[in-house]
Amino acid sequence: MMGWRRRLAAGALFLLTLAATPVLADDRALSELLAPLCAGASAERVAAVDRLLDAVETGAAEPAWALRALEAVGGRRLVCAEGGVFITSGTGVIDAVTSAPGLADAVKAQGAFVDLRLRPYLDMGSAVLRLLASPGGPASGAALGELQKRAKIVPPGLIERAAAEPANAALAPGLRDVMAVAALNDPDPALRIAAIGRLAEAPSERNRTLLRDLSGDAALTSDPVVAAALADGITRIERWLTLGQVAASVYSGLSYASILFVAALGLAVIFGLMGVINLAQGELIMIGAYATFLVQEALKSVLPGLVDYYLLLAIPFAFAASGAVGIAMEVTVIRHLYRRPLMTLLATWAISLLLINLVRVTFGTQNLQFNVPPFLNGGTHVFADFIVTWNRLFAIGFALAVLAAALVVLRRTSLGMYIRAVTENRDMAGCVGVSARRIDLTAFGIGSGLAGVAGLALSPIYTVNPAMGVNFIVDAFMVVVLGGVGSIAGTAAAALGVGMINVTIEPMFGAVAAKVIVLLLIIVFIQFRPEGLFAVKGRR
Amino acid sequence: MDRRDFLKNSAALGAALAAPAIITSRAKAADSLKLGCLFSSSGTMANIEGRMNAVVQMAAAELNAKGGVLGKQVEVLVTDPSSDWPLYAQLGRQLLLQDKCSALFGCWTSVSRKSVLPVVEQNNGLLYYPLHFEGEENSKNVVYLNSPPASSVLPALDYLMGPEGGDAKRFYMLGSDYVWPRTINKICKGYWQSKGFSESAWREQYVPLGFSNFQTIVNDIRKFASEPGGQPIIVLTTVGSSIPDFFKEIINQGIGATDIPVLGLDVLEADLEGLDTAPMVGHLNCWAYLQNAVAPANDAFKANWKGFVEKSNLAYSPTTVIDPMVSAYDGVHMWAKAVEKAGMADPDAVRAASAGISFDCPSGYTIKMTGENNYVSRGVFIGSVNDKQAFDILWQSKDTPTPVPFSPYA
Amino acid sequence: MSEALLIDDVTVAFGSLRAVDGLTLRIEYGAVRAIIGPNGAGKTTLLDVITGKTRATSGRVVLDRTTDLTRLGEAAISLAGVGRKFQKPSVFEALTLRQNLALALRSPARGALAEMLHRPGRDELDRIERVLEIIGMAGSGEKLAGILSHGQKQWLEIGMLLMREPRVLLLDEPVAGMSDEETSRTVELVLALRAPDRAVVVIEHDMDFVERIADLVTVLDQGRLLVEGGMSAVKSDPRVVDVYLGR
Amino acid sequence: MSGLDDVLIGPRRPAPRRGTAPMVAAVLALLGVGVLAAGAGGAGPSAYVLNLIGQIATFGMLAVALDLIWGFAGVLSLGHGLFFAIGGYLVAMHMVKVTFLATGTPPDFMLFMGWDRLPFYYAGLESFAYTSVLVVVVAGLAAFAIGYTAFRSRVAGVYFAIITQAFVYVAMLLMFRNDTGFGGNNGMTGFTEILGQPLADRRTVAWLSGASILAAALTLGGSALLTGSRFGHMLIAIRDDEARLRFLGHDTLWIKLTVWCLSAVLAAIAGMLYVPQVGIINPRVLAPDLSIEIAVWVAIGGRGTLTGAFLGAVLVSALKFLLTAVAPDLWPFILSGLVLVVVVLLPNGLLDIRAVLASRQRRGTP
Repeated sequence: MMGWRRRLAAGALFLLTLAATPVLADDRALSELLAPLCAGASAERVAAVDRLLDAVETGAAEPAWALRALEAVGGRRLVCAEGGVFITSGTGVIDAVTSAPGLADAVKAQGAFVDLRLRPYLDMGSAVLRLLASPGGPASGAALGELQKRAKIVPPGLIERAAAEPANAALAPGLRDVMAVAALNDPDPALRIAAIGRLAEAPSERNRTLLRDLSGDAALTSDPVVAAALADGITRIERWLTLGQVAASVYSGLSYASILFVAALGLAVIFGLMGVINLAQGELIMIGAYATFLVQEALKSVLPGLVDYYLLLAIPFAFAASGAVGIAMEVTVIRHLYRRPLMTLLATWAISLLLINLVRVTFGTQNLQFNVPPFLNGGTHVFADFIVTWNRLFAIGFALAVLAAALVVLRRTSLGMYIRAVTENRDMAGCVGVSARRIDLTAFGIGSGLAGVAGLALSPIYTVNPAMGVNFIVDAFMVVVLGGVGSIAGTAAAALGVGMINVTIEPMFGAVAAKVIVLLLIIVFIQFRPEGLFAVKGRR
Repeated sequence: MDRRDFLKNSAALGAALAAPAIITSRAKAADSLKLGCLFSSSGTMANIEGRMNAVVQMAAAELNAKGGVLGKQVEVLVTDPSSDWPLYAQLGRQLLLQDKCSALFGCWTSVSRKSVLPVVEQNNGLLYYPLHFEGEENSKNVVYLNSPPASSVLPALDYLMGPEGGDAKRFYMLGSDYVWPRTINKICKGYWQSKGFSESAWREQYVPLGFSNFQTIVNDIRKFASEPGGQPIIVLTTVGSSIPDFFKEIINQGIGATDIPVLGLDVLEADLEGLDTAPMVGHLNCWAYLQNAVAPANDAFKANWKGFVEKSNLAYSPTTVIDPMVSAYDGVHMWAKAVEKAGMADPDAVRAASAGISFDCPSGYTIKMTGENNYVSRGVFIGSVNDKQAFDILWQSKDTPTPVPFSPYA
Repeated sequence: MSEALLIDDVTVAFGSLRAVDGLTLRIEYGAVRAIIGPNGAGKTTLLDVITGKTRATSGRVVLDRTTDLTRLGEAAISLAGVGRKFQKPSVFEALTLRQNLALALRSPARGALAEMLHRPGRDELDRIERVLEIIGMAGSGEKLAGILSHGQKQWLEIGMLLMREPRVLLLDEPVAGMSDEETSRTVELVLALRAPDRAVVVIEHDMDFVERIADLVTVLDQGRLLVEGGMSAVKSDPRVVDVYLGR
Repeated sequence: MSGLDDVLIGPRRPAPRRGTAPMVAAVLALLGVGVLAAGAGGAGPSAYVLNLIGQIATFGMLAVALDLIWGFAGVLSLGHGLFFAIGGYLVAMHMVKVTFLATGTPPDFMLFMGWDRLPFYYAGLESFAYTSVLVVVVAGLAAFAIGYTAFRSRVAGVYFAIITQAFVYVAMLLMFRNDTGFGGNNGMTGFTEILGQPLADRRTVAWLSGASILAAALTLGGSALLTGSRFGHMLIAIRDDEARLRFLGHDTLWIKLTVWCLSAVLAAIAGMLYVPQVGIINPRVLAPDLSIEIAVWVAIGGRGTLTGAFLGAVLVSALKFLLTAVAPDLWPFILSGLVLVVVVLLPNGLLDIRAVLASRQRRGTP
């Protein structure tokens, strides 16, 4: 805390002398500002960052110029050569101070390593300078997030200037929170209570720890008013935190449920409606993920502009790829085995072995690189440490869409009716003119296609390699059997149930126990209700 | 049951039971020194372990180019234990007894080493084990090419607990549930106790092999991190596909190296293949070799590997080079030197001759074996993830610290 | 002739559908009763209830005025003396005729070990021969059931029931899919089954067959008793004509 | 359930021709005695080959055990790895305790868990006889628990197969935990002796191999007797039409439970013979796909024909040992190809190719 007070005094003094004419320091002084950033022990480089920020605060240096320098240090592109300080970039070299093109051979040199002590200061400096250099710019949200994390080391003067910028109006409340952290130790109790109140409005684990540290400090809590404000602030935060924790577990339960549902849906169609036990369902999911990868690669080379939307563009391809493999499976092997469910089990196991090794031989075994589209990257802070990550939200939304589509196809369309007819009574359906063969093919194609689409939905979350399908198959079967064979809604309900139970048990007993307990619960449930939750009515 | 049926049945049965005999008559090449490889190219370990066969073949090719060993060509026999631990033992037995290999290069996970250990000990074979591991073992039939925890975990912990590394005070240990992570964590706890930390300073969590849904665990880590008591770090000992899955989750939940640094003890350049490492910059690992090690021997090795992969168009990335590959490469050359020195390839002679053997490893260090145990002294690098799916060298040891097989903190 | 089976106000409901609706019926020893009715009249469901395959929603089924069958499991009901021939002939196709019949023999619940070491006694072999005689397949004891014709399988199944010396014999469409010659052969078989201590109940659509074997005919419609009497009376009854024959 | 019509064995076909099993059992017994003699006398094939034959014989016994319950009673279990592992783990615990008591060096899991003595459930395991009894009892009880709950609520066919897969998967997850005292993911290894005989010594290898072959012969012969008896007919009756048998007054639940527990015990004994020969046991043996491979052996060999199941196991596992050494990349393709050919073209497995070809001519279409 001492570092901050000392700097405040120095800044104020400096301002007094130059109050009248904010003049830009000359090039030599600027170069001296940057030189210590090039190399040396991280302690000196941290001090150098402080000095650079002070220079900006006093108007001696331009925010944009300082920002470029700090980002260069972070990317190891700031290099000190005999001619001065240079910034290298992929294309060439420029003088860090005058931006004039510099010596060509400096391009190869790499700036000094940035260790974990220096990096926070660089990140904080870049964040606050970005708010000054381009107020209200695209990256200002992320910059605010960074400043909230670094509240203790942010120079208050710059924060006030950033908050004062009209373009940063949207970020003002957040910036004032950051200032509140600084004000916590303000001698004037009124300011301190206001700061405490402000922190209590933004409940997070970090703010609670800040307040708890304060309540430990006897000098502050001697004043009853402050002590009361502190206690009240902490309780309010804790109430929000528990709420946030509940929301977080419901959200992760929902996201795990959507993963289970999407993986199990194809199986619900194939096993549920067709009675075909498909142990290769996991591999159809893998093929969908590989198809998505191929679409991404194709877009990269053909239409780089659209590469960010590869997930949406790849839906038909993933559906078609897995659907085609599914139909090929059905025509060559499954067709002979409709009357022999146990042999289908062994046949599909052999096919899954075949698919894994075919992909292994062609694509190799390394994990595929998906560059996750920007709108799926990271997450957003909802309230009290409850973070919604975009890729899981995409999976949840995707699962709901696929559920709706499947229900519509099966309940509302004639194809759906035929499929259910063939399932109910294969011979009777044949008698009334429904060509069972054609329906088998289409249903199998749809079931496999759904698995392909599941692969697409799972690619942002799971790593994609030939053997990725293996960890879905047992869970998917359990969800289908629990949900009631042949009922899509049952599969959805079962996935939701398993997802929620899994998430509540995991923190208590750990990941392994959660999986074991859930499986045992399902096995016991099946004993008493073999037909599952949503048993299809009628005599079996 | 007339006579014809009886003859037909017993003939079929005899042929079937005789099958094992025929499978062992593999082509006996001319008089050559045979090296057996026990690295899986299928199953869960396929991605990272498969490329080890290729690097042993490359090293053997280098030896053969220089006239072989003791004038004989070196032949490499590759098998595929397909990540199935009993199969490691079975194929190890096959390579030793049937194919009469002079030495075995194999195993990645500790469990595969533990299953081959009884085979080499019962049949007096020699296994060169290229991975850094939990130590607590010193069999005369195994050459430990890589470092035990004293020189592969503690240096990195010291760095992170020191001022440079952000003086970490609290530790979240997350590992796959098997012997390597459990032993490493046990040693770390002993070490922290010796430094005066109390029990409340750490938390231990294990996940099954191949675990992939880290959402709840990262929530738990964020809660642990924001509790008071000083800078938290994560000691990550998960393996295989759990590594990229874990990093994907912490990136999505907005945790960077400046918030909670991750010391990934099994994280290799190969694990970063499928990831955009920009948000991961700053996380750490600790190996005896890093791809960016600055040494002429390293540039030569990388060029050799690129050429070898392209020449035999293997499915592995020609530019990614990882510590275990270099350790296996060193192992083949040190074995060759020991055989030359001993004048014969018999395991006991090679073990005796190994004392004092040294080799300038692509890592830039001269690694050597002392007579007192079967360990090879290796250099130590602490790497920090950069945005080009590799590691910048953050710190490296001055010379090769002597290996400590049995840790005082276990 | 005392009462073999009392079906006392039995109802079987699948959801809203009442397959059997408050039915009361008395089956007498020593007689062959035929039960006829349109499809879905509840004939097979009634058999299911008697043999324990389906649980009655309400009502009782009393055997010999003593045991309430709705309390017992399928195996116990069979041991109590109720034999049933299924609609679809179900014999053990992978076993020989003699083995099929041996399995049907009423064996006290012996332990598995006893079953393993069991050697058929003299009386068991004689009884098998006698039943083979009755169902007209004396010579083919060693043949596999799988190669029998449809009609022969029906007879074998009836033979298996005979091994159990059942007090109540329920035959579900015994002549379905049979040639005329086989049908008349079955008529002789069913008439030969009549015995003072046994009640035979036959469910059949073949009116000609029913006329030749039935002492008494019961007509069911939508799970309720429509009419009961001799074949000639039933045939001419307007209600039956309207419900069954006419529609 | 017509959509899920549970016709379990494909086109109706005659019962297996009597008597191939006893004949093969006799030949096997001869081979077993021969191996024992080779071991004692010092002549004959190398220790490696004897060991290999012994391991394959245990696989054969395991396949026959599965064929009893699947081929004859029509109940497919994809979890027989669980019973095989029960036998394996108990004999491993016995050998680990004997080594620990003899040499004083504790097994790995005691080191890293920091225990100074073996957990309570190791009590008494130093005696081989007690261990053998425990194998039978534990396997029997486990089978009874799974079987009784499933058969009582009439869970059958595909559902039962999936539940057994779930059980073996759950057992694997539990055994992966390191604090269970069964060695966690590393499992247990480093056994030095069995019944006082050093495992590395060729005589012991031959003795174990011979014992495995004799056990397989006994299983095959015993199963032949069993399936030939009235009890065997009951099994076939259950397989073909369980409802019919139930309506003939037989309580099919207890018949299925008996053969299910017997099959589990035989599988456990096979596991008990396998582990000393392979030298390691760990949760990989509980992997779901290894349990499926057992069913693949039986399907390839020929379901419902005891010798078929035995030969299927011998051929496929010999092929696996051969190919993972010689042509590692090819093995998965060959295995999947073999299964597909058998399942689609030869529903009754390799054994009676002749019968299938002959019947095909008669019926004209496949």
